[in-house]
This record gives sequence, C-alpha cells and structure tokens, in this order.
Amino acid sequence: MTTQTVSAKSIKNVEKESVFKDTFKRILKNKLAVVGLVIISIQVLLAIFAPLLTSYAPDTQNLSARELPIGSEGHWLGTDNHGRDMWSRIVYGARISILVGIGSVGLGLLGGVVLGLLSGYYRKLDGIIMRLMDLLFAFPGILLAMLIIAILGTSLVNVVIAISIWSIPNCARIVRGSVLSTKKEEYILAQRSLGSSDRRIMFKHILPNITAPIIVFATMRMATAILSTSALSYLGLGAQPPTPEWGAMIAAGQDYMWTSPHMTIVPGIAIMLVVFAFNVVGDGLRDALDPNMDLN
Amino acid sequence: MSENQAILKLDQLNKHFPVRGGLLKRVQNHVYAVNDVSIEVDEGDSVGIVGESGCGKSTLGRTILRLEEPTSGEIWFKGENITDLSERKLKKFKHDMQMIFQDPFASLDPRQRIGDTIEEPFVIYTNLSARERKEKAIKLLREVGLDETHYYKYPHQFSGGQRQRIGIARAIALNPEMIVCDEAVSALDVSVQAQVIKLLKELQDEYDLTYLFISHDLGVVRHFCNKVLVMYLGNMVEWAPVDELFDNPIHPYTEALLSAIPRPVPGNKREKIQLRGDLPSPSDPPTGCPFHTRCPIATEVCRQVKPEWREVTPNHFVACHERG
Amino acid sequence: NNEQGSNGNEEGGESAADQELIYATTSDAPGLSPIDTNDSVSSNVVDQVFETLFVRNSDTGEIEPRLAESYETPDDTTWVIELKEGIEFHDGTPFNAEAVKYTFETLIDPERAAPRASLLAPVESVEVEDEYTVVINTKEPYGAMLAALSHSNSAIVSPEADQNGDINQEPVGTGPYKFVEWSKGDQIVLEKNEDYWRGEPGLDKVTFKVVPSVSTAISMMETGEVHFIDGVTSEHKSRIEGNDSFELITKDGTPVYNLGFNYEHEPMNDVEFRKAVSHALNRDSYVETLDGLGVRSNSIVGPQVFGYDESNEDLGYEYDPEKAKEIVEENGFDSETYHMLVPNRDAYINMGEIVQAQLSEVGINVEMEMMEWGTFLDVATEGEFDLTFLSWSNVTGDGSELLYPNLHSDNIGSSNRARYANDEFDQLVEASRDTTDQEARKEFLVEANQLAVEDAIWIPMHHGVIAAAVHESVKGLELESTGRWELYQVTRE
Amino acid sequence: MLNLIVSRIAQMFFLLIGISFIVFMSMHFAPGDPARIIGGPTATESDITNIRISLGLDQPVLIQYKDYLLGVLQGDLGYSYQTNESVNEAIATRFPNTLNLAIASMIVAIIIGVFAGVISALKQNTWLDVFTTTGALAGISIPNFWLGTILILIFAVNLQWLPAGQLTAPFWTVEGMKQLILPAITLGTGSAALIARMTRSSMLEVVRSDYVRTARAKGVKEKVVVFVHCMRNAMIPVITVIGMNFGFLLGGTIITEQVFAINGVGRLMIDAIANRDFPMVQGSVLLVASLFVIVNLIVDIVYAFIDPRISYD
Amino acid sequence: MTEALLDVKNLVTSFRTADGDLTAVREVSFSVEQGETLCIVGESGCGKSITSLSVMQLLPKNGKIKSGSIQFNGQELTDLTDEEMRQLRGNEIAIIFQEPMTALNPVFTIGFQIREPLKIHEGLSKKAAHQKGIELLKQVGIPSPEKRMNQYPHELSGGMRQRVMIAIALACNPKLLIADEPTTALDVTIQSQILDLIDDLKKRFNMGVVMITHDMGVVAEVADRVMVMYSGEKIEEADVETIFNHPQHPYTKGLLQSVPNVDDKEHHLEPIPGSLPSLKENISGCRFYDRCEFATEKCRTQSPPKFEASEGHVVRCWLQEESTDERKSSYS
Ligand SMILES: Nc1ncnc2c1ncn2[C@@H]1O[C@H](COP(=O)(O)OP(=O)(O)OP(=O)(O)O)[C@@H](O)[C@H]1O
Ligand SMILES: Nc1ncnc2c1ncn2[C@@H]1O[C@H](COP(=O)(O)OP(=O)(O)OP(=O)(O)O)[C@@H](O)[C@H]1O
Ligand SMILES: [Mg+2]
Ligand SMILES: [Mg+2]
Ligand code: NI
Repeated sequence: MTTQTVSAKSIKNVEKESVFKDTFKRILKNKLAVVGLVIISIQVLLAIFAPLLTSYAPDTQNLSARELPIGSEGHWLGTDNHGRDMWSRIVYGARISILVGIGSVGLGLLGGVVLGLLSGYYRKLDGIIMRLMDLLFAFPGILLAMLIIAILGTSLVNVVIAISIWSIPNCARIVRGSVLSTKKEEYILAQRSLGSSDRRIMFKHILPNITAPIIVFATMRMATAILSTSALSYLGLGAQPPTPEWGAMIAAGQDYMWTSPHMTIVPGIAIMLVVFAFNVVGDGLRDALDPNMDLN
Repeated sequence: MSENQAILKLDQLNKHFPVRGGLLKRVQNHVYAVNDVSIEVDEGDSVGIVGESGCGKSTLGRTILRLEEPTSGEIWFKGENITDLSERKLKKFKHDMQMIFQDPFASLDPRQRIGDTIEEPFVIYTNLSARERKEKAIKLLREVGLDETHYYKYPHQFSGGQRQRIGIARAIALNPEMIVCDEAVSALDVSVQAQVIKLLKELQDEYDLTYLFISHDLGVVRHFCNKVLVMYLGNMVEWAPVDELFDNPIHPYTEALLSAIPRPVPGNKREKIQLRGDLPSPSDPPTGCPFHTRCPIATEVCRQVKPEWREVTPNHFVACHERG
Repeated sequence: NNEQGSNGNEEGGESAADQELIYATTSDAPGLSPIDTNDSVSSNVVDQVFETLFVRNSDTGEIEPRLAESYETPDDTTWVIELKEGIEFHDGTPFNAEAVKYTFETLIDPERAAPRASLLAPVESVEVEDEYTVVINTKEPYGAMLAALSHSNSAIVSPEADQNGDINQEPVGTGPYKFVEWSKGDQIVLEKNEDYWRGEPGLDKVTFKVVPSVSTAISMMETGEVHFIDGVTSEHKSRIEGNDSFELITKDGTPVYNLGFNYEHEPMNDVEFRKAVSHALNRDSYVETLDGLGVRSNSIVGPQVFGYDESNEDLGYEYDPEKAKEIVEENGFDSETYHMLVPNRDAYINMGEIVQAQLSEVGINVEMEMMEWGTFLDVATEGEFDLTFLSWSNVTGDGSELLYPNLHSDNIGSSNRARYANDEFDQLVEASRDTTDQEARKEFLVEANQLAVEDAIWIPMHHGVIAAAVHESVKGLELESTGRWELYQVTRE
Repeated sequence: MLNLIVSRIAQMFFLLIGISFIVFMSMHFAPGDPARIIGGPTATESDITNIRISLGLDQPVLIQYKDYLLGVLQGDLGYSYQTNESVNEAIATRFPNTLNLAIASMIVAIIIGVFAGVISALKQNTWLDVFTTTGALAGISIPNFWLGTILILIFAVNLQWLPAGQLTAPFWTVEGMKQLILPAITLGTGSAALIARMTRSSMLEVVRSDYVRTARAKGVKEKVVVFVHCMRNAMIPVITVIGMNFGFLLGGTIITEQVFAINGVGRLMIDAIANRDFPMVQGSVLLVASLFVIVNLIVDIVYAFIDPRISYD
Repeated sequence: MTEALLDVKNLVTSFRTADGDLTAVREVSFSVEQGETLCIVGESGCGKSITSLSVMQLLPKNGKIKSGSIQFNGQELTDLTDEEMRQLRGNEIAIIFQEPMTALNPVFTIGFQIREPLKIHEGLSKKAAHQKGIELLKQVGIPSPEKRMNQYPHELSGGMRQRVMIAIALACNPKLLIADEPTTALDVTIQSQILDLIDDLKKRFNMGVVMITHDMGVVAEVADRVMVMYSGEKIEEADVETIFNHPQHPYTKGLLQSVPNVDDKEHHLEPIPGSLPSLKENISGCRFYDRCEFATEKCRTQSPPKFEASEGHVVRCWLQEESTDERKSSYS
C-alpha cells in the first residue's frame, strides 16, 4: 500500500504538470503570443523593479531641464514639460497600467462570473439579470464610464470601478453562454443524477470547465481596460497629476506635439505595445485552450 | 431478496416539454416526448427500451430518475411513490438509482481527475475520510478493469471504452439497485462494445442490479435484456420478454424495426418491411394511432382512435387495433 | 486689378471672402445675450454685437464714454449719464435712455435671474430724464460704477428685440457686427453692420468656429481654415512662433492666477502655514515655464489693474525653501496631506503640478484632485478643499471688482470661495467701492492689497498675458488687457 | 419578421425608460450643480436660487423625472439648462455629423476588415496572414485619440492633403469626403481590426466545415467555393460583431469628435456631462442607446436574410 | 481480368501535427470494378475516411498523400492538376459523407445545391438543371420534389438530407460512388431505405461503389468484396462470403465475434481485449500484436507481409506463413 501511494503521488505531479505544460507548449508554438508574453513579462518586471530601474522619481521636477529630447544626457527618453524624466514616468506608468488592468478586470470578473453563473444556471433569474445587463450594454462603454465617474468623482480608483462595471455585462454574457452549453453536457447531467447540490455543480463542475473562456476574456479585457483607462485619463477623467499614467501623459503631451513629440509618442507606443501584448496573448490562449484547434 | 418484486412501477407517466415563442415567450405548443407510459420492472430485470431517434427514450429514462419533472403520472420506486418528493427526500432514492450515459467523451468532467470523479458519490452521500474514499475508488477501478495508476489521470487520457468503464465505476459506487443506461454502448466500437456489455453483465450478477437499457441497437438488446419496451413517438408500442418480442413481434412497427436490421450474414437477403416516410414531429403527433401515418396495415380506425394497451398473450402487451 | 474684375467670379468671390475672419474658440457660447451669460466665450461675441456705455481704454486704463456722451455725479449716489444721439440697434430700434433703463432693469430683475446681476447690485433705480439722459441712483455710493458700466454684461440691448424674441439666441445690439446665424456647437456667423455709427467696420463677415482642441485649431490655422485664436498658452507658443505666416500678439493683462486657501480649514487659516507655502514656491521658475505668457508679481492686484502700485512688489514672501521647511517643522504642517482642488484646464494643471512638487520638497504633502470646470465651481463654492487655484479675469480692470467678490466676507458661500473674512480688509474694500473719487479709491485698494499680500491671503502665481495668434493677413487686431478684443478695426489683406 | 420588429420595439421602449431613469438619477446625485455652472464664478447665492427655480430644480427628483418622462413620451426632450436650446433641435443639428462619421467609419471598417480577414484566412500561415493578423491586433491596440492626433500631424499639417478637422461640407461633396477621411480612419481602425479577426476565425472554421468539403466534392470551382459557399456562412458571426461594434463606434465618436473638432452628439454629450446639463445628457444618451438597439435590430433582420435557419415567428 | 475502375496501390497518407507526422493510412492497396461494391470496415479511427478522402484528393489542409498510386479508369489521379481533379469530382467520382446534418450548406436551398454540379459538369442552364434536379430528387424517393427544391436543409429530416446528398452525388452519373458511412447517423428503418436505394442505383447505373462502414450487418448486406482495416493498415481482403465464413486474421475473427446477432440469442459475445493503438505509436511489428491471442515473438518485431490465403483473399498475419508459405505474395 505504501509503495502504491508513493507511486500515485509521483503520477500526480507528472499529470498536473502536463496539463499546464500542454497549454504552455501550445502557446509557445504561437510566435505572436510569445512576443506578447515577452512584452507582458517586461512590463511586469518594470512594474516590480521600478525603483531600481530609474534614477529619478517619476514626479521629481526640474523646471530648468524641461522638454529635453530623447537621448539627452541623464534622460535617455527625454523629459516632459516639467522636466520630469520620461523613462521613470514610463516605468512607473507600467505599474499603474498593470494595477488598473488587474483591478478592473478582477472586479468585473467577480461581478460578471457570479451574475453569469446565476443567470445561466437558474432560468428564473435569467430574464431579470439579462435585462439588467442589456441595460448596461446599451450604453457605449466610454459613456457609461463617464457617467459613473461623473457620479463618483474623478480618480484612478473610480476609473477602475467604472471599467469593471462596464465589463460586467460582457463577462456575464460570456459566462452565461458557457454555462448554458456546459449545463447541457452529460457530465453535468451525470452530476445531477448523482444528487449533487446546485452549489456544488455550479462551482465545482461548471466553473472549472468554463475557465478557458473566462481566462481568454480576462486577458482580452486587460487590453480593453488599459486602453479605456488611458482614454479616460486623456479626457481628464482618470489619473490625477502627477500620476504617470500613460493616457494622461499623452493628453499632457499633446499640446507639445510640435515641439516635443516624444512626450506623446513614447507613452502612445507604451500603451500600444502593452495592449497589443494582452490581445495577442488572449488570442494565443484562446487557441491553446481550445482542444479542437489543430495546430499546424 | 425475493425475486420478481416490482422495483419500478410507472403509472401513466407523461413528459411534455413546453415550446415557447412569440412576443411574450408564451407556451405555444408542447413536445409530447413521453405519453402515458405504464410498465412494471422487476428486480434483476434488464429492460431494453428501443425505438427510433427522438421517440422519447432518453426523456423517459431521465424522468424516471427525476432529472426531468414528470408532467403527470406516477413513478413508484421500491414500493414508494417518488413522483412528488422534494429534492431532499429524493436524495435517499437517488442513492439507489444511477445512470450511465451515452457519450463516453462527454459524461466525465474533463477538469476532474478520474479519482475525484469516482469519489464524487461518496463526497455527496457519505462522511468518509479522503483516505477511505480513495481506497474505495481504487477498489472500484479494479472492479471495472482499470487499476490504481489511472486514479490521477484526466478523462482525455483514456480511450472510449475505458471512459465508459469509469462511468460505470461511478454509477456502481453507491451500490445502487437500478441503473439507467442511456445508449451506454452505442458510441463504442464493436470490439469494445462487447467488452463493456460483458462487464455490465458481470456486475449485474454480482450486485443484483436492475437495468433500464436504452438503446437503438436491437442486436445488443436481444443479447443483453430480458424484457423489451418498444416506443414510438413517445408512446408504448409493445412490451414483452425479449425472446417473445423478437420471435413473435405483433405490432407492425416492431416487425418493421426488426426486419430493417442488417444481419451480419452475407447472402441472406430477406424481404424487408419498408416503412413509408419519416417520423412525424413529436410536437404535432398524428391523431389516433401515432404510427398510422407509416403503418402498412393502417385502417380508418387507426386514424381516429388511439389503440388501447392490451395484454395479448401473457406478459406480452401491445397497442394496435389490427393485430393481437 | 479693377479692370480685370470681370475676368472671373472666382477672383471677385475671393476678394469678398478675403474680408472674412474666422476665429476659433474651444467651446461654444452658452448664449449671446449680455444679460443672460457670464463667460468669456459669450462675451467675445457679445462684444462685437453690443456696446456698453463706457469702455476702458486699453492703453491708458482710463474709462472713456462709448455709447455715453458724458456723465456727472451730482452726489455720491446719483449718476447722470448723457447718451450719444442718433444711434440705432440692428433691428432699427433707436438707442435712447429707455433702452438703457430697460437693459439695466432687466439685468437686475430677479425674475430674469441674470448671472451677472451683481454687477449692478447697488443700483436702486434707473430713471429716464429725457430721450438721451438717464439717471442711475444707487443705494450707497458705488465707486466702481464706471467699471461696471464698461463690463460686457452691462451692454445695452434692444428692448424691442428682447421683448419680442430671444436675444440670447438672436442678439440685437448697436455694435459693429450684426448677428446672422448660429449653428449650435459649430459656429456663429456675424456680418458687418453697414450703418454702424462709427463708420463701416473692416470685415464683411466674422465666423466664430468651435474647435475644442487648441492643437487642432492651430492645425486649422496652418491649413488656412482659421485666422485667429486667442488664449494662446505657453505650450503652443513655440509652434506658433515657428510658423512665419502667424503673428503672435501679446499684451499684459488683468487676469490674476492665484493659489487660494480655505480659511475654514486648519491650518490654512494659520498665517504661518501660508507663509510657509509662500516661501516654498519658486514662482520665478514657475513663471519661466510660461515662456513669457505670464507676469511675475507679488501683488494680488495686478500691474494692469486699477489699484496697483509698484511699491507692493516689495511685499510678500520670497522663495526660501529652508525657511519654509523650518516653519513646517516647527508647526508640524507635514503631519497631514492637504487636498488641492484643481480645475481640469491646462494652465491650472500645470500650476498644480508645479506647486505640488515644490510643496512636497518642503514637507507639505498635497494631493491633487482635478475636476471638470462645472463640478469644480460647485465643489469649490461648497468649500470642499484645502487649497485651490482660481483666476480672476478682471473684465473691468478695477481692483474693487477683484477684491470685493473674491475676498470680502459678504460673498462667503458664493464667490468668496476662500471663505476669507477680515473686518479690516472688508472696510478697505468697501471704502474703495463707496468712494467715487478715483484717487482716493486707489489709495484704499493699495492698502487692501498690501494687507492681503502680507497676510498671504492668496498667493498670486502669475498675472496673465493676453496672447492671440493671428494669420499674417489679419491687421489691426488689438487686445485689451482684460482679454477682450474688438473686431471693429480689423481688416484682412 | 414583423413579430421580431414589434417585440424589439417594445423591448427598446422598456430599455430606454430604464436607461433614462438611470441617467436621470445618476446625474442628479452626481456632484456639480447646473445652476452654479450657469451662474459662473461670480454668481451670488440668490442668483443661484433664482436660476434653480427657473429650471425647476427645486422640485423633488421623482417629480422632475415624471415630468421629464411625460415630455419624452410626447417627443419633447426638454430644454438645455445651459443654453436653453431645445434638446430635440440640439440633437437634430448634431446628429447628422455623428451619423456620417459613424457610417463612414463603419464602411471603412467593414471594407478593410472583411477584406483583410478573408485574405488572411485563405492564406493561413503565410507571411500575408501573419502581416494582416499582426496588423489587426495592432489596430485594436492603438489608442484612437493618439492615432487621430498623429494622423492630423502627418496628413493635415505636414502633407497638407486633408483638412485637420470639422465636418462642414455635406458628405457627398468632395470636400465633405475629404473631411471625413481622417476621422473615419481614426474611428474605424479598431472596428476594422475586430472585424478582420472575426472574419478570419469564422472563415477558417467555415473552410473546414463539412459542407465546404461537399462543395469541393461536387467539383465546384475554388473561387466559387470561397466567395459563395464560404462567405455567406462566414459572415453570420461577423454581422453580430458589426452590430456590437456599432456601440463601440458610437462610444468612439465621443473621442474622435473631440480630436477632430466635429460638432456631433458625442461632443454634445461630453460637454453636457461636464456642464451638468441634465436634459442634454439624457437626450443624447437616449438617442445613442436607441440607435444601438435599432442597429442591432437591423442586424437581426439581415441575419434572417443570410441565415435561413433563423426564423422569428 | 477486366481493368479495374479504381486501383489504389500502396497508398500512404499522413498528417502534419503538433507532435510530428502521423501516418493515418499505411500502404493500403485495393481496387474496385464497375458494378462492384467494395466495403471498407474497421473500427473508428482506423483510416477509412482518410483513405476515401485521399482518393478524392480532399484531404484536410495538413494531410498529404506521401506515396502510392491511385488510378481511376487508367488515369493516375495523384498526377492531376487541381483543375483536372476538380473536373472529375462530382462528375466521374462522387462521394457521400457520413453526417447528413452538416454536409449540406445551411444557407442555400436544396435546389441551389443540386443544380450546382449539373451546371458545372453538364453545362446545363439554370432551368434545365432545375428540371433535372427535380427528377433526381424523385429518383431518390423524395416526395413532392418541386417543393423541396426551394427549401433549406434545416427544414428536412436527416433521412431526407441524406437522400439529397445521394441525389447530388448521382447528378452526373458518376462511374464511382464513395459512400463514407452514409447511414451511421440514421435510424435503422431509414438506414435500410438508404442502403436499398444505393444498391438499386448501383445496379441501374453499373457504378463502382466504395462503401465505408463499421457495421458488419451493413457489410453483409451490401458488399461484394470486403476490406478490413486496422490502425491504418489493410489487414484482410476477400469477397464477402469468405470474410464472414472463413475469416483468417484474428482481428477479423474477433470483430465478427463481437457483433451481437439479433436472430441468435445464444450467440456468444467474445470481445477483443484492449483497444486500438494510437497512430502516433511507432510499431515495428504487427499493429494488432498486443490484442492478439496468437501473437508470437515474430509478430512483435516484424510487420507481417501480405499472404494470399486463397484466390483474392489477402491476409496480413504471420499465422498465414505456415499455411501459405509458397503463395507468399510478391510484396514483402
Ligand atoms: N429539454 C427539452 N426541451 C424540449 N424538447 C425536448 C427536450 N428534451 C428532449 N426533447 C424532445 O423530446 C423528444 C424526445 O427526445 P429524447 O431525447 O428523449 O429522444 P431519444 O429517444 O432519446 O432519441 P435519441 O435516440 O436520439 O437519443 C425529442 O423530440 C426531443 O427533441
Ligand atoms: N486533420 C487531421 N489531422 C491529424 N490527424 C487526423 C486528421 N484527420 C484524421 N486524422 C487521424 O487519422 C486517423 C484516421 O481517421 P479516419 O477519419 O480515416 O478514421 P475512420 O476510420 O474514418 O473513423 P470513423 O469510423 O470514426 O469515421 C484518425 O486517427 C484521426 O485521428
Ligand atoms: Mg437519447
Ligand atoms: Mg470516418
Ligand atoms: Ni492646450
């Protein structure tokens, strides 16, 4: 018996690894997704090690070294209109965009998954929840966010809240759709015939089986969230100065387009790269998590 | 345990699915999936339920297990009426009734290890410790011809036959008395199919199981069952012990069905009874005898009046105006 | 070229279009009536269509008659104003004492709820003495009366037009340009008033286009779609200067941009705190970022405002971070984070960022909150801030009109957002308002300013420089130090 | 079909009431007082009170909402607090610009998106596919306010090919079209990219399907297989994306109109929100929401034409 | 011996996959004559469909014929250009697929889909094609064909759709009909109708038919000759009587033993233990080795060659070696 459990244990590890490995292997086959992963990793590293990677604080001004161009001594990405180091601002901005992305997507998922599960599983709740979602859905996203910010006030935290509320209907729909199709699967029926409780079925059997679309949604949504945050900051509804939020940096730099275009172009490229990365990784994950995809 | 005591009794069981539509999603119509089914199943029986696709076999099976709420009629299990029991009270009976599904690739939770899948019934119904559960699960795995190395694997790592064995292991985990097999072997290749049928038979001998064996493969039914219910468009057509039914089919539908089966004997070109047309829609069933639109011997009466359910010879029931 | 004029319509059309001026504004005017609006976008249009009784000479700062011929003040509370004769409104209504009476009474009528009714708040009654003489009686002596009467919002409207129509949509005045059409959110078109009493104006047509982004507006200037923008800020300056076909016109102005405190919050009401803030701010380097589009001064009443005196420059607290740190440490001002409310507009954001950075260097922690203009006004008026910025575009260029609304205790809860209350100061301001003798008024104002600066009630960040960019073809545009401009003299070549 | 239209309109009705309620309440509870904004920085407390009474803001909120709703039901969206302009008119004058912009961008998006998607699906795994796919992904990743600024910088300022902003000429004139190009590209890029992605994956799926194999087995020419047998099926999910995207596009007009100085509903809305001009916010939000619902209704109708399996009776 | 209609020799088809190449069809040879029905049987995944798709040259994108020859009417199909092959498809060679539910294009009418081959290969006008289409539908036993022409696939039942597929396949009187499990998805009563129909049409037009199935009953009913496949290989081929009555390969025997007989209650089911090997597995010996009760050491290491057990009865099993040593076929 002892030998058996030992061998069983080693099997366990092998198998666990292989499911994870499988997806990872598939992702690695997708060159674009690898590029995305690299960009995201760089962003995460920048975010974590920001203080080590910069020699200035992102909000330290030097009014006598304003609008230095790219490649200036001591400021390889130049400085902005207050003489702040662009490189530190970009690096600290990476932190913000990651946090905002995770925060808003996380909150949105929380709401969306619960509502989606309930409405997909219980027919009776379905009508009410989905009508509510339709209501939110009929607002163009930015507008919804603007209204929410108008009520809550302008701040990055409120942007996170606004974007997460805006993600809820999307997420709920996706989850509901997956629940509806998963609910019909025979293994769920099998579970019901065993006499499992609804809660157990929902959280132990349906939820793990719809993680793939949720993960894909979350990754894609990170991209949208980052983009929307910057759009809101651009409209002056997001990050408060001197927060080095990339969208706010673009907005601030826009007036200097003609004299110091790097103030706009650098954060613009940063946003684009990161959003691109999340999009390609999302795409790659979708393909990798879809067992029906033939890889060729 | 005394033989020949009815473990399951269905009395005028109906299951109609509402079809919604229109502006306010009102019920516009019904799919008459199961109509007035009344049979008695004895302990130790293997009852075959056969019929064409969409004739309500699966729905009947699910309704019996109360996975679908019956529209009307009664279900008696082990002498008790379980038709209207609440979920809580039903749990006791669910323990004794299990189900095996058709699709070996869909009936196992792809994200759950085989071990967890098999332990699931213990988690729901018992307070066994993880260790005890695992021991039991491994015992079950052995019983269905697998071994403990499979315990930590995921369903996709198994072949169809192996998966079906896992499904069986899960179904017998709680020592049930009745198992509904919904097309349990249809998706398997013949060589594997034979393995699974053999396993099911062995288990029946060992645990005194009663099977409701839903299938459209009459060959398998003949081989596996001792009683057969033929259904057509949600209605009972014929109900008899297996040899009686295959040797002396009475209903023209049963006859046609039997004659249509290709026999694995070359050169044996028998005269087939060809049925006209297709199965009518179960949401718009014909009046009178449901089979009259395709019946070679239908008369005016068949078009008007629904035939009665009659015992033509002992234990041989039929619903037909013309025969018997 | 006259002989060839018949050569083609094209050329003819072009020369007609030549006398068209397109001005770009970042937002649409809320309305076009002097009575019903109170914002600079509206008054830019109002100033072309309407006229006031008096105007302030932008060079001398003196107030001169415009629609008025002359005035007398028989006593402290009576103003007798003679009007010019023979002037007509665009709709043909004659301009006379009745029109003036009608305009002023409408302005102060509570039913009309004119936003700038306070301008004539001290007025008790307006009487018509004869066709061209009007008498204004005030409840108490009102020193800033002439300044008030030269304010855009006290421009004279056609009573006929106001009673029969909506002058807020279709304005009718006596000015050099007549209203033609207003497509909301897009543009306002004026055309020349051929019968203008001072002679035909230079332009045939004036279009006010709404272009929300200044960058776009400048781009449009580059493509020739716009000829004139104002309110140019430092970030656009070099772009404009870099273009040979643009001309940047600047003029020292009356607006003052200040850092204000909330006197109902601790420790902002402690003069030590304000001193520390004053010492902490390097306003020289700040003003440098404005690239010439701002004037450094220690005085709250700016150099272009009536009531300014050179001597006030020596007052106040110089940049001295060490001293600021000392004060902060002594008083423990570094123990909390202060809430700085900043309107969501370029100039303030810039100010806010610099102030925040400089304050943090001496240990004063400030958290910025930006707000849309509308919300900002509301929140600031409610007093939900510790520090804030505001500018006062002093349209009358009179010190009383700056100190009274902003810092007099009468206006706590409305325009005195600092909620500053100081009896001594109040008395000085009141005196400056109640006196009609201009010399005496100036004395009071200088003294009040002195007090304000010493007490660091406000910290003046900079005094505005009015800047506009025009296409080289635009000639004759003159800016007033209040930021106003008239297109009467303007032509295009 | 009629059934569908009727039920959708009924649905829209409830939806719009819901939306108007949400917007009304949120605006009222948002900080910022419209009266104070109208009054400007110098208004006194009594000025403000007068303004408030004249706008009816002194009434209880629910009464205000009821009055508003009654007006809306009679087709009257009320009057702007800010300019006293009729909201109906304000919207009517600006809506054409927004619609032109949205439609032009949609056209740009559909043409580019479908074309790119089909090409990259047919040339799967070639450099062309990689290029298009990467391009599409980059397209969704560009912040459109940034793209707009850069397009102006290049095409209007440096090259002087196109005007930098505003829609003044009607869209059918050469001038009008020139004015539409940059904003339409700015706004359409994201949607084009989404459509391209959807088209590609849907096309790939269809190409693998059994019925396409059947078509080949019949000896149908490859071109016909692609453009007749595949296209129509592949377009079914794409149309949903197009419908959904319209909402995204409408949202995008808010920013594009800002960048390109276009006098449209988006800008009306953003100004109205900033100025707490409630009736204007309400009116424009209702318009945008109904537009969204209507477009999706149209999508459903188109659907029924393309996909015979769908019937709405 | 008359020249065969279809002659496949040593066909090898493989797929490029994520983990390397996968050979789905290994050295398969068979031939079909006019008026003859060849049944290919075998369990799921043994390469039946891929064999037929190879003949049609309709393999999935990642599939490729590696080697071998496919001669149709003396013409080498593997050498044809895409365009030449297209001209043959639907015209000379037609195919019916397993799934009637998905094989028809959901967005076009039955009429459109049935007119297509007629217009392409016969050059008929739309009107003429329409008439011919109605006739064809009548021929396959569809009631009120005029009405059906304007209906969409989803409005038809599974059996009806399969009839439509057959009508489309037969539109241009093909010489060879490949039917890939045409009745697996259908009910027995419908199955017997369809099988009868194919048989009837075969006789009428003297077609060669390749019928793919895994149902031994169907084989017994329709086949003239039978080819048994196992894991990508042909392991036995003979006429139908021989296969059922004198099967030689242990797999074929096992297969027959596993099929329950409706008529014979006493029939003893004897399953084959184990399951199919994965195609990925590289097996040097007999691919049936680990399920075979007669397996020897030789079976494990060496792939068996083809033995001719009797005239036209080919078996790939070392068990044949002793009995048919002298008749060992030339391919070894
Ligand atoms: N949840 C449901 N809602 C509506 N109709 C249903 C539902 N489940 C089954 N039906 C209908 O009831 C009828 C009987 O279905 P059922 O699945 O019981 O048939 P079956 O005999 O098991 O067929 P098969 O052999 O294809 O499995 C069918 O017409 C089916 O469409
Ligand atoms: N596109 C593909 N890529 C990789 N492998 C494939 C592909 N298509 C088929 N295969 C593999 O080729 C083998 C043979 O498949 P084929 O479809 O010929 O089996 P079959 O005998 O027709 O089975 P069935 O009875 O289930 O139809 C299978 O193992 C399958 O996994
Ligand atoms: Mg079923
Ligand atoms: Mg196949
Ligand atoms: Ni600017």
